[in-house]
Amino acid sequence: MLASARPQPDDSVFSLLDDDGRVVPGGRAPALSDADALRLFRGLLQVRLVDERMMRLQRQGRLGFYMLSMGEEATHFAVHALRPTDWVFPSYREPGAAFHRGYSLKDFVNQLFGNAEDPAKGRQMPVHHSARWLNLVSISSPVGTQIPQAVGMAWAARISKRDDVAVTYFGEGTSSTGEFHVGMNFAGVYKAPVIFICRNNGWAISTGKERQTASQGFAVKAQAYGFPGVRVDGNDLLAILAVMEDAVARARAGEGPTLIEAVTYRRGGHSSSDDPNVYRDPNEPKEWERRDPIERWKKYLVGRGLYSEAVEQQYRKEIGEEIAAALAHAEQVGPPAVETLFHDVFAEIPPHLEEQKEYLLSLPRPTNPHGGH
Amino acid sequence: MLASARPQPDDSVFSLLDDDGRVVPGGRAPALSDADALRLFRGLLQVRLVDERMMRLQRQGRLGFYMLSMGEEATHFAVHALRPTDWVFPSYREPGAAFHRGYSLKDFVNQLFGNAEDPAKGRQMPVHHSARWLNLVSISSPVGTQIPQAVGMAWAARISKRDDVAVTYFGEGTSSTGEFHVGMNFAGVYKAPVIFICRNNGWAISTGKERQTASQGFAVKAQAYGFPGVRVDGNDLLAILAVMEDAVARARAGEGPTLIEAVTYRRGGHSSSDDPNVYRDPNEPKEWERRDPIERWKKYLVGRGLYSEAVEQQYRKEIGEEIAAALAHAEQVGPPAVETLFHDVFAEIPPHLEEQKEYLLSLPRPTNPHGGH
Amino acid sequence: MPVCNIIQAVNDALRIEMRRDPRVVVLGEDVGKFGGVFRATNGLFDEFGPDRVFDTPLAEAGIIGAAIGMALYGLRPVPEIQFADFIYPAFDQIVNELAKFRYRSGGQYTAPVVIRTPYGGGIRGGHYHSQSPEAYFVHTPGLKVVVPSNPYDAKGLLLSAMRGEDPVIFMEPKRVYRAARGEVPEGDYTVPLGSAKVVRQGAQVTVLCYGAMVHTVLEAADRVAGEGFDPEIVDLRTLLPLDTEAVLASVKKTGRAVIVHEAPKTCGYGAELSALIAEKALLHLEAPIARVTGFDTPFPYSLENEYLPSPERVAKAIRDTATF
Amino acid sequence: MPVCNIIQAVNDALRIEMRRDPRVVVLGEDVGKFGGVFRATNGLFDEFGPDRVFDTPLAEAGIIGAAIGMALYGLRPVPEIQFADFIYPAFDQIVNELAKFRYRSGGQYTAPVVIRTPYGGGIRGGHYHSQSPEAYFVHTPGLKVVVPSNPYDAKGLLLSAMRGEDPVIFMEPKRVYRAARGEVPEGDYTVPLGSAKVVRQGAQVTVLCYGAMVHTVLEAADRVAGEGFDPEIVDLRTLLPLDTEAVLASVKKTGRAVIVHEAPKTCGYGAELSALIAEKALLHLEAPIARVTGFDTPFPYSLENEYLPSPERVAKAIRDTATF
Ligand SMILES: Cc1ncc(C[n+]2csc(CCOP(=O)(O)OP(=O)(O)O)c2C)c(N)n1
Ligand SMILES: Cc1ncc(C[n+]2csc(CCOP(=O)(O)OP(=O)(O)O)c2C)c(N)n1
Ligand SMILES: [Mg+2]
Ligand SMILES: [Mg+2]
Repeated sequence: MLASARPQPDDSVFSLLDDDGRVVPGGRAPALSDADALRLFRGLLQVRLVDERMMRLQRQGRLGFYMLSMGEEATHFAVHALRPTDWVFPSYREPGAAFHRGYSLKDFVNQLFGNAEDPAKGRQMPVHHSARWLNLVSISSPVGTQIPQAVGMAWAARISKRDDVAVTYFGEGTSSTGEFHVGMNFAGVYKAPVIFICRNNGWAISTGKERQTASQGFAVKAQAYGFPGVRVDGNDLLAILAVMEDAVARARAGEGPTLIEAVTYRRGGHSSSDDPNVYRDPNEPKEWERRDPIERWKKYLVGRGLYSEAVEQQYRKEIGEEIAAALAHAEQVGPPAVETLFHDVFAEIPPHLEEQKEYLLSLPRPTNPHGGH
Repeated sequence: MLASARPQPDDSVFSLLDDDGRVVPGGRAPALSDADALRLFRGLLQVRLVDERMMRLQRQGRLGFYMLSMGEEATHFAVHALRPTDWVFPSYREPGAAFHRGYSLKDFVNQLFGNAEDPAKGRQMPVHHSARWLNLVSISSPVGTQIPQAVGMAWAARISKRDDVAVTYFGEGTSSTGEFHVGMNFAGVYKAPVIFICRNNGWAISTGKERQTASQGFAVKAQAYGFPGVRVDGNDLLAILAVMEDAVARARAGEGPTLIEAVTYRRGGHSSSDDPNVYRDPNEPKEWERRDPIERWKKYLVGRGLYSEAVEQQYRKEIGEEIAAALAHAEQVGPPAVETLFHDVFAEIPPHLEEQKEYLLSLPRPTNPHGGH
Repeated sequence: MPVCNIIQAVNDALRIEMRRDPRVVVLGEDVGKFGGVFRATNGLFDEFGPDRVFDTPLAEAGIIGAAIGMALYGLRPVPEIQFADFIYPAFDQIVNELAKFRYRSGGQYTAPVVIRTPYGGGIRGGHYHSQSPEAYFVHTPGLKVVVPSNPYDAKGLLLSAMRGEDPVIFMEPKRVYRAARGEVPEGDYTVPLGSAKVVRQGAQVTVLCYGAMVHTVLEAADRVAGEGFDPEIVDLRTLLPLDTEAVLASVKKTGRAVIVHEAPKTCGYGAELSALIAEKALLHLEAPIARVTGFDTPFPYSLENEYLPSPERVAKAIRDTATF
Repeated sequence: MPVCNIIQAVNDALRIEMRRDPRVVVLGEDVGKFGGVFRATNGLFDEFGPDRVFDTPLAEAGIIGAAIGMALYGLRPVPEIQFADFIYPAFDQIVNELAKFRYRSGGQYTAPVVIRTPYGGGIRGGHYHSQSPEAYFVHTPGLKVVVPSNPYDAKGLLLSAMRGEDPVIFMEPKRVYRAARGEVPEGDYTVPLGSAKVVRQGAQVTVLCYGAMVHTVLEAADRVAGEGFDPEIVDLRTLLPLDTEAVLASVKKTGRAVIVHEAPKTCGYGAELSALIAEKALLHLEAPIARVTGFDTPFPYSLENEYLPSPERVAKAIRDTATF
C-alpha cells in the first residue's frame, strides 16, 4: 500500500545536435546569428587553449594551481542567454562564462598569479575570479554556498521590481550539500527568477555520481521544490542554449526557477593536484572524447557553412598570442603591496588592524619562510 | 521543450478509517490484537490527559514550559510497529512514542521539572527527554539535527550485520533545513534502514506549510533521494500502523528508507509561550476537531466491540492518578546537586573543570538572581 | 523622551530605518505577520508589506545566504536568527562568506548585512535557548560584533549598524529584553560602533562587561559600594572593533581588572580582553586579572542560576581583586 | 624505529586501531578507494573493505551527523573533514550535538567521534585551504582539541583519541604533513591527551606553540640562540584539556611568555593562554605577554608569507620579550 516512489524521470537527456553536429530531426533550434555562432566557437576554443596552456605552466612549476574543464566547455556558454544586467554566480569550473561576459585574458591570468593587477588583489587561490563590473560574483571554494546567495539576489531583483535574473553553476557533487537544498527550496517558495545549472560531470574529486544520490540523475530533484527540472546534454551547446532560453524567459516572466542538469564528463583530473587514474578507469574519459563539445560545435558550424580551417587557425593564433601576452605581462607584475593585506577586511581599517599593519610594515620583508612554491 | 516538472503526486492521502472509525471499503487493515488496540487507546488518552494537565500547570506558574500535541497524538504511535531493539530519534512533540516504549510518567514529569530524579539530570528544557534504556535518543532543540544521526545509526546497524531499524520524527517545517536533505540523501545512497516520519501539522510556529515548500506536500521529496515517500492521514492510527509496518519490513529486509508524511494539524499553540490566534484564523483548528484521532480510534474500537464507557473511565482515572502521583513526587524532589553542573561534560572531569567546580562549591548557594521564573 | 524597553527600541530603530531607506528589508523565521517570537519586528509587516518583511522557510543557512545575495544586489537586509543558539546552521555562510566577501573580491563586493539575534541565559531556556556565541564571531575577521545592554544603546547602535558598510552581528540580551527600560529619544539618533561607555565612575577596579551582564555588574557594584569599594564599570557595547582606548585608560587608572561575561570561560571574549591588558597595560596591574564567566560546560537548565555570573560572584571578584 | 612523516604516522595509527578494534570506521569525502586527498587513509579501504571505510556524499553536516549516529550505536567513527576550512557546514552538528550529547542526556549517551582534519597555511591555499579554526572548538565545552606537530605525537595522540570516551577534534598540520619527519615506533603506543612537551629547555623566555608553528618556533630559537638568547619551547600538543601545569611551570621559571599561533589574533587560542597566565602567574611576569599570530584578516593568497608568523617575527618577539 505504500504509494511507492513515482517512476523516476527516465534517463533521457534533451539534445539537439547529434554527435556529428547535425540538428536532430524535429529539433527546434534556437535562433542564433552567424556572428554569435562563431563567437561561441571562439569562446569554446579559448577555454580549451587556456586550459592546456595553464596546465603546462603548472607542470612547469610556474603556476601554483589550476583547474581545467576539458570536455565541459559547452556548459559555460549557457550564459549566452543572459543580458549583461543579469547576474552569474559561477563555481570554479566555468571560465568560459566569465570570458563570454567580457572577462579579459589579462585579468584571468593576473588572477591566477595573484599579482598586483589581479582585480581581486591576489586574495584568492587561482581560478577564483571576481568581476563586479560584469555582474560575475566572486567565486568561493566552499562548494554550494553561492546557491542560496543567487536565490537571494534573484529575489532582491524581483522585490526591487526589476526583471534581472540570476544564474548559478555547481557540480553534481554539490547537490549533496545542505546549501543546495536550502537554496532550491527558498527559490521555489519565493518563485525567485533564478536558474540552477548543475554540471553533472560524473565526478566529485574521486567520488562518482552514483555515490552522491540514489535518484536517477539530478534534474528530478527539482520536484522536491515544486519547479521544473530538465536534463540536457551538457556537450551539446545548442541544446544548452535552447534550454537556457526557456528557463530565462520563464524566470523573467515571473514564473520562477528552473534546475538544469547538464550531463557531461570531467575528462581531466579534479585539479592540477589530482591524478584521476588512481581512482578511475583511464578508458572512461576516452569514451567521452568522441562526444567532445567543441568538435560537435565545429561540425555544427560546418553544417551551417560557417566553418573554415582558416578561421579556426586564425582564432587559435589570436588566442595563443593573447595568452602569451597576458602571461608575459602577468609574470613580470609583482605581488600586491604588503599593506594591502589589511585592506578590505572592513570598509575602513579599524584601529587594531591599523596597528597590525604598522607592525608588519616595520619588519623587514620576509624571505619565503616555508620553502619555495 | 523543458521537460517540465512531472505532475506532483496528487493530494491523495492514504487512510484506512473514515471519520466514523470504520475501515474504508477494500482497506487492508494490519493485524492488531484486541489488547494492542486497547493499549493504543490508553496511550492516546494518556498523551491528551498529560498535555491538558501540564498546560494547566504551566498556566498556574508551576511549570516553566510545555509543548502539547493535541490532535497529533496518533502519529506518536507509529513506533508500535518497532521492536524494542529498534531506535527512535524523536522531536519534541511525540511524548506518546516515549510512553509507548515504556517511558514512565514519573520520569516524564521529573524531566519537566528538571529535578534531581530527571533521568537526564535536569540538563535540558522541559519536553526534551532521553531514555537510553528504551533506545530513545536524547531530544535536541535545534530542529533537524537528529535526521542524519538517525541515518548514521541505521547504517551502523547494517554494517554491524544486525537488522535494527531507526525511526526519526520531525515537523514539516524541519524539512526546510539542510540536515533534512543531507540525512535523506545519505539514507538513499547507503540504503540505510531508516524511516523518516514527517509530522505535517501545517504550522512551524507562525509559519504555514505553504511557506516551507512549493511542492505539493512533503512525501514527494523522497523522489529526490531515490526512495519511496507516502502521505498518510496522520489522524488515522490504523493507516499509520499499516504504512509503518510496510516501511519497517522494507527497512529490515535491506530495501532501504521510506519517508512517511503524516498529514495532521497542530490544534494548539506551538508551545506554552505561543498564542496562535495572533497569526491564524481561530476557526482553522475547529475544523480539525471533528477529525480528532482519539475520537476516531474510539469509534474504531466501538466497531470492534472493544470499547466501553467503563473502560475509558477506568483508563482516565488510572492516568489521572498516575499523573497526580508523579506530580506530587516531582514537586517535592529538589534540583540536582550543584556539583552535577560539572559532570558529563567529559567522561572524566578535567582539571580546569574541577577547579571551576571547587570555586562554585566554595560560594554560598545563590538566591535566584534573575527574578523568579 | 518616552521610556521603553529593548524590544521596543529595536523595533523603533528598524521602523525608522525602513522608512528612511527603501533598501532595508527584514527576513527570518516568523518575523512577518507574527512580528517575531520576541515581537521585535511587530507591526513592520503591516507597515511595509510582504516585499520588505518576509517569513522564510526554516533554514538559517538560507536566511543568511539569501541575505548575502540581497546585499550584493544593493539591498540592506536585516535578517533575524530566532535564537543565537540556532545560528550555527548558518555558520559557514557567516564565517566563510559574509565575513570574507569584501576581502576575497578585493573590495569589489560588499555585503552589509546586519544579523540580529537574541542571546544569553536567564530565561530557563537550557542549552539551546541561552547561548552566548560572541567569541566565535569576534574571532572571525570581517565581522563587527555589537551587544547593547539597554534600550538607548540598542536603538542607536542598531541604526549605526544598518547604516554602516560592513556586516554586523547584533546580539540582543534577551534576559533584559523587557526588564531593561530607559528613556529613548523619539526619532533618529545613532550611537557609533566601537565606542565603549563608562557606566559607573570608580577609582579602584575596572569591571569590563557587556549586554545583560552590565545589569548584573551594576547590582554587584551597588552591593560592594555599600562596603566601601569603588569599582569603575565599562559597558563595552561593541566587541569588535573594541574601544581599546577606553578599556586601557580605565585599567591604567585603576590598576585592576575584572571581566564579566556569560559565555564559557575558555577562549571566551574575556580571554581577549585579558590578553589585551597583559600586552598593553601589564606594568599598571596591581592584581591578577579576574574573569567571572559562565563555566566551561554546556548551558544547563535546572542549574542556570549557578551557571550564570551572579551579582554575588561579581561582587566577590571585585572585592578579591580590589584587596589583592 | 623507522622514520616517517605525519601522513604515514596518521595512516599507521588508523590501521593499528582498525585492526585492534572492529568498531572503528572511517568515513569522509574521498577517503575510500582513493585514500583521501592527502592520502592519510591510503590502503584502508583495501584492507578493511567498504563496510569500514566509506566515501560519503559531499556534505560535512552529513558526515558528522552520521558519525554521531554511528557512535550512539556503539561504533567508533573517525570521520575526515577534507580541509578544516570546510568544517563549518558541520558546525551545528559539532557544537550543538556532538559536544553536548553526554551532557544533555545526563551521561546516558556518548558520542566518541574523532574528527580528523588538516588545518593551517603555508601551502598557497588562500582563505579556504589554510584556516586554523581551533579556537572555535576550544571555546565549545564538551570537545577535546588536539594538534600534533610531528609524526611521533601524531600517531600516539591519535591512538589515545580513538581510545578515549570523548569527542575529539584532531587537527593535522598540513604544511608539515610530509616535511616533519621523525622516528616512529612500529606498533602500538599512546601519547596521553592533556600533556604538553618541552621541546627545548631554556631559562629566559617561554614560547608556547603547537602544530606547524612548533617548527617555525624551533627555527626562530636556533637563530636567537646564536645571538645568546635561551628560550624554552613548549609544544602544547593538546589545546583542551590544556596541560596548565606545564605551561605555568615554565612561565614561572622564565618570567616571560611569547605565544605563537597561525590563527587570527583576536580571541584566538593565544588569548586564552595569555589570560591564564595573567590569572595564575601574573606576579612572576617580568615582561608583557607577547602574541605572534596570524593577522585579523581572512587568510590571504599572495601574501601568505607575510600573514603567517615567520621565524623572523617569532625571533623578534623572543628578543623583545627577553630584553624588556
Ligand atoms: C563544503 C566543501 N567541502 C569540500 C570541498 C572540497 N572539494 C572541492 S571540489 C569538491 C568536489 C566537487 O564536486 P562537484 O560539485 O561535482 O564539482 P566538480 O568539481 O565536478 O566541478 C570537493 C569535495 C569544498 N570545496 N567545499
Ligand atoms: C535550527 C532551528 N531553528 C529554529 C528553531 C526555532 N523553532 C523551534 S520549533 C520551530 C518550528 C518547527 O516546526 P515544525 O518542524 O513544523 O515542527 P512542529 O513544531 O510543527 O512540530 C522553530 C522555528 C529551532 N528549534 N531550530
Ligand atoms: Mg562533478
Ligand atoms: Mg509543523
